[in-house]
Amino acid sequence: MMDSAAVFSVLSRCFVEGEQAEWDELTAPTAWADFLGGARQMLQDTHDLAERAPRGSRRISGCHLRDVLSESELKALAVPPTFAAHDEFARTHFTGGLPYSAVPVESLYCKDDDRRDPLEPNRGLYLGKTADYMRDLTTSLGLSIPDEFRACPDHLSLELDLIAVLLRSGMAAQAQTLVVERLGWLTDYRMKLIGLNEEAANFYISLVDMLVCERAKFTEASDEEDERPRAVAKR
Amino acid sequence: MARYGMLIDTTKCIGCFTCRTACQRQNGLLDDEAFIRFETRESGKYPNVHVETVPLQCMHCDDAPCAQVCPTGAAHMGEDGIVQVDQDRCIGCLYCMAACPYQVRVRNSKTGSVDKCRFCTVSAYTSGTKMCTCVEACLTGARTFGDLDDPDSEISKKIAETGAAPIAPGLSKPKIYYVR
Amino acid sequence: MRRMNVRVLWRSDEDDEIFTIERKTAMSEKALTRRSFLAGSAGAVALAGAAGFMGFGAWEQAHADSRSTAKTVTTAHSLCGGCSSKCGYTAYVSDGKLIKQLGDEGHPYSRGKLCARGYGYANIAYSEDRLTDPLKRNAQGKFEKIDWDTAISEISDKVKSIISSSGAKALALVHDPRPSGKYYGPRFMQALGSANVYTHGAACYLSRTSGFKQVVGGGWTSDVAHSKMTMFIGRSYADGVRPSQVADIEAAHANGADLVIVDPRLNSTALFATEWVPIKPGTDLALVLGMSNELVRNGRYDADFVAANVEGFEDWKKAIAPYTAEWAEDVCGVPADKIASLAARMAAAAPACSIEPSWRAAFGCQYANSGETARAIAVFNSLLGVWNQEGGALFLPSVKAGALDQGKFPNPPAVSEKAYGLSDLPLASESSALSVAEGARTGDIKGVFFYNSNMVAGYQNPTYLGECFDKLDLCVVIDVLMSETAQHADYVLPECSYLERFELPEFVSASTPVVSLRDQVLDVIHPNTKPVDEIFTLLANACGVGKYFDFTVEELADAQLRTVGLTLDGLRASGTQSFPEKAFVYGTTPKFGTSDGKVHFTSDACAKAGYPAAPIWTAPVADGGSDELRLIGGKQAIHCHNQSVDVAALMNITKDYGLERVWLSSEDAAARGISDGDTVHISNAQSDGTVKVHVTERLAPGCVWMPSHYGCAVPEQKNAYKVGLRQMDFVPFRIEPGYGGACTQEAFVKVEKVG
Amino acid sequence: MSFTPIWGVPIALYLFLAGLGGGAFVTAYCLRRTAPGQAESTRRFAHYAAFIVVCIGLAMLMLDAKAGFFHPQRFFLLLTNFGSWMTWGVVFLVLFTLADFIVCILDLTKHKTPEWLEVFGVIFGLLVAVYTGALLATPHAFPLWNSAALPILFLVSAMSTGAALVIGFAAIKRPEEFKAMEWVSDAHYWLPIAELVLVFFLMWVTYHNGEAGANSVLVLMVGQYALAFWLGFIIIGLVLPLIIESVGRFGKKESRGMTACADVCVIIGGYLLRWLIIVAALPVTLVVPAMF
Repeated sequence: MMDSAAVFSVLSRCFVEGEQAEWDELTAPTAWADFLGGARQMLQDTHDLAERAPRGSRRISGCHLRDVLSESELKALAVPPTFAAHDEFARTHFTGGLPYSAVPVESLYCKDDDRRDPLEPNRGLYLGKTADYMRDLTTSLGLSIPDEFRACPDHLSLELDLIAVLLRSGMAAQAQTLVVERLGWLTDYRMKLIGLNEEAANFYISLVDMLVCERAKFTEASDEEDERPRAVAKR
Repeated sequence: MARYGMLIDTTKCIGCFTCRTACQRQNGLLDDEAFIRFETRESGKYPNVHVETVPLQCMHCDDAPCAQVCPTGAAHMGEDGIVQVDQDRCIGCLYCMAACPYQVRVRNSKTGSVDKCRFCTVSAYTSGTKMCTCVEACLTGARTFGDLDDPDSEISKKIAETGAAPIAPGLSKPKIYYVR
Repeated sequence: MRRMNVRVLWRSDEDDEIFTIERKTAMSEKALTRRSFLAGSAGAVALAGAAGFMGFGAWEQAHADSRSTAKTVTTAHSLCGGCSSKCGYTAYVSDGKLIKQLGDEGHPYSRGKLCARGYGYANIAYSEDRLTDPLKRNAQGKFEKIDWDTAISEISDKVKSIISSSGAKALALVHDPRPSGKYYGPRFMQALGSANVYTHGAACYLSRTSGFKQVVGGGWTSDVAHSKMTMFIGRSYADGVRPSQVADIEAAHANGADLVIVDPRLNSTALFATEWVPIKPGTDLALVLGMSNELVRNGRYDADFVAANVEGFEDWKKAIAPYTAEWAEDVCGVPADKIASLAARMAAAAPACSIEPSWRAAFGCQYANSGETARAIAVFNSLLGVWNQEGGALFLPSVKAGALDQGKFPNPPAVSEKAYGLSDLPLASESSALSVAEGARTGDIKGVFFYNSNMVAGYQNPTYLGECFDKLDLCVVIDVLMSETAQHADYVLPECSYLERFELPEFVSASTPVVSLRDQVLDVIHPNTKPVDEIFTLLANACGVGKYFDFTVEELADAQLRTVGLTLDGLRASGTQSFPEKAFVYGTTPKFGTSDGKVHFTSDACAKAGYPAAPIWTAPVADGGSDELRLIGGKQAIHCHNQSVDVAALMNITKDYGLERVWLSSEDAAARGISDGDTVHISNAQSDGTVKVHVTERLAPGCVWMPSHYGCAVPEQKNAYKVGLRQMDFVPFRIEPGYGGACTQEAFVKVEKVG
Repeated sequence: MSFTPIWGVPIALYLFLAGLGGGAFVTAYCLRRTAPGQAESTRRFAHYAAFIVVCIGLAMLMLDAKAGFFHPQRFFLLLTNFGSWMTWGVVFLVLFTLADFIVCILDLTKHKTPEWLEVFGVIFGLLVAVYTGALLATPHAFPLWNSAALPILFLVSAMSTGAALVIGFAAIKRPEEFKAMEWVSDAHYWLPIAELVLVFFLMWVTYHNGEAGANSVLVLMVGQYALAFWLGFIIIGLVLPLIIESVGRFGKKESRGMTACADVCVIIGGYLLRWLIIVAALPVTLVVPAMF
């Protein structure tokens, strides 16, 4: 059974064009079943992402895959696309400039940020504030943005990858902060994927729904007690 | 204490919108956020037609109607006679937009707060650093900026020379004078 | 299955010895899930890094504070990409974002100012709609991303197969010249052995320049600032904005110059004009003939100049005898006494006067008589002996880079034949891109490269052009955004925006000629986009002609500059360098660019091409029904054709002020029961559409004016899609005989109120 | 160049509901005076309705003030500039809602509300109703708003809609108490007439108050909003209730159903009045904006 970090790593591989070997390895029947198991377990996990349940952690309503995803999405999730199908989808939708482009980059979708930064170009433009944030955050953590993501440090794959890295480095509370703060735009992106009205998109929509559901678990929690994640980290 | 104002010579305004985009670049504004609006007036009958384009922006009125009605004190008369809007106090009730006789305040589509021309060119005027403000970017030099209290300033002399007057009488005490 | 778990014992900093115990498991896929984009195979953050974490709120606060303190601001001299003027300016960049732009004083076109497009268009760099990867049209006709190597190799294979099957003459390049593009594109074609290089001229200036070439050898620049009188036929300095021209006309107005606008529409330059002469569209030739007739009849022309420099004066004089002011009045609608007065005032102001050469407006490519109109205008100016006189019409000097060392920069062998289709256009000063469309339709042309050119949308009728290019074996488009032309392409290669590329030095003709530089302002944003020099170098290498491209663009630039006594670093520092020794001097009678250095009032070439030897009346071809209006177009100061319409900062101005509305004269509107702000239906055999209308006194009856930027049919350009109508949709395909112009205003439309 | 109104439905609803709440509370007090002890449940309903309605209005205001919506703490800054009607409006609203809340609690716990508390509530109810008009009347950029008639018109409309709400409730739910409400019904009969006069007066004055004023009136009477103005506001909002009331009063049979229906029309008319005044107003600008 995969733990949360691995689940996020697998998810981060699904929103970018990859190599055949790697994709086949990911979607091999055993590995994929392992991933689904890990994902289901993560979603139902009623504790914070932090491995060690902090004292007196409240019951958070876990959500089950069944009540989150529609029938067609569940079916799409069960059988991951072949590499050819994924490659085709990535090469038509994860590239910019086309009517059916659906580039998963937060700057293009981030909705209202509450304060206007005088120098920040407007929504719908690359390298928005969230891109600057991800760039500064990765460098301050001693990590580096690969060159092919130069235009989009806030690409969904990088955000998910960073969450996985933080989980693996025992920084679960920070990972949770990222899930809450950096995945808010996925509802907007989900509408974009649905707008493609393509059968192949269901797989990616179901992955996005999984993330939205995971985030929803923490947003209700974190709304009540704003200080919680930082409290854990300070320990 | 200076009292800054501006003179706009509409006989030189060709309606090319350069001031609007230069202001957006200089102040990092949103694409749909324009601190300058334009009114075009056609008069006369074909073929004797007279065309006039009038740029309008915050007049930084001495008796700022916007500051009078702003409940949170966000819109207030700052130093040197420049009306400012404190973005951290504004709740976006838009009352100042209703009060402004010249309709030159805009609501920021992202934050919901209201903003307007900030006479940002004052720092170019005082410090001499070149900026792409409406005054400096205008292709025909239709704008003159300066201290109205200083009789020797270029703007004071020009106002005296041309008899420039506010765009419409009796609405408020604006600090932008028009030559038409 | 053992759960792989990472246990962290987090101790206080003093004794932080235990960090990570990680259970190694045999399963390779576990290793895969450990590998990360960010942290490489380690898959984790080093302990030291852990403290660096900061939530978005905290970062924003820290970021905002750091933003207010003086951030590192870099500056670079570059050339604006807003239109083809390429004004020199200085860009101020902080944290990868353009925060300020100031025109360079030394540049002859900007003179310290930029226009609205200069500031607004710069946002294209971050646009969501930009192409980010090379694209190939797949079997289902949809575009999909491919990597550069595959794209270049597949394109070069097609090129080689076309060359082997039908020769290099079956290849063509259409480009809108930019500093690097106008070197690398043509050089690539010449290296392949093809002479088929075309610019956007056919839809811009071709008829005008060709007409001038027949009479005085080429175009000129009117010395408006020092003129006593200048006549603008269709050209509007306040709509097709170039900062230096706006400054000149303002200076002329201040000096009390007599500035006359001849235009069916009272354009934005009305502000500086002393008089508006509304005219029936397509009949400017008649006005010029009427005025010329007045000059000759009253003997008010510079007889000495004519005697010394003009060939064929007598034949011309006989030929224009019947074209009196009265005749002209019936044709162009300008009263005879007005024509007489204009001629008299011009004569009185001579030689400090001229008819402005215009650019696209009125006779660049608009009508079937544009070439002849250009000839008549050149003749009129010659009559008044204004050439190189102060306030008259100047042939300004320019400087060219010298020959380069053939070892390092070997020139490909010259190609003997002429560009495809040029032989059918004997009077054209350069090849007409419309020949490419004909060639594609007939199959003579099999492969076309488009660089920085949206031919399908703007050069002539989009539907017709689209059908022609669908027949091509290979269609490659190199651009920053998807465009109507790219929709017909097999391959789309993404170029980085003008802010992200270094381009070759641009030699600019002016009273004191200069050379200016487009230096790189921003780092390349999308890693998979390349500047034009790299693209054509890749293509050349793949097509086996790499030896003509074995240098970097900086090396080439430096070499070019050294031939004129400058260096790249020197020009980078100053942005613009002038050549005072080559400055223009008034009064020197120019050596005309005609075959014999003389001014030709009559032209054998024109006679051979079926036109009258002397430029007398030739009517426009299109004719409309009783209730139809001629469709004329024009520019607006905030757009550059259809290049800038997807930039939100500029398109919002259009939406705020309804600039996409068509103009209708109050007389025509009343006749159709249309009032200001109504929605009207515009239709003819080619196309139809609805748009809002602006009823105005600023337009002569008998025509409807449509701004020529709108009607974008490319869904990718979200801001521009479906805003307004496109003039070219209504124009039937036609090539101006002999000259090659696109006849963009030979169309009539019906205008009806909707609902 | 057409003009897009500054405010929209949320603020129109806010002004209408604030007035409605004030009016209902005042009607409740009038019942206390004119029909002591005979309409207690109607009075209770009026208090609860007033509270709910004003709260909805406040929610609308908070929703529309987007920058405040993002930073709720900024709403406390509203009490900074006492030169602004909006600051006073907040004061009146807070005090009125407080008073109404206490009265509701007393009603719920079956206590007798002291008269001074109700009078306190009535005063601030009236002030809330007048403030909504004064808020618009202060800025002189919009001739349609900038007239003395507006605050009074909004006050009358508030009382009329408030009374209509209470009477309508009684007519349907409390027939026996409805009979005891003679005075209030009579007063309610004259309010729409007063409104008609005031509207006519406002239109007349604004029409002669500069181009923008004339255009605002024309936009209302013959332009874009003509249908909403004549059919919605004048006929349904004012004339129809008058006819029904007159038939009921001077005719033979007094049917409660008809009265309730008239009251609903008055309420609709009240909302349309606020909405029309907000969206139809055109600013004083240089160039006459396109009229239709």
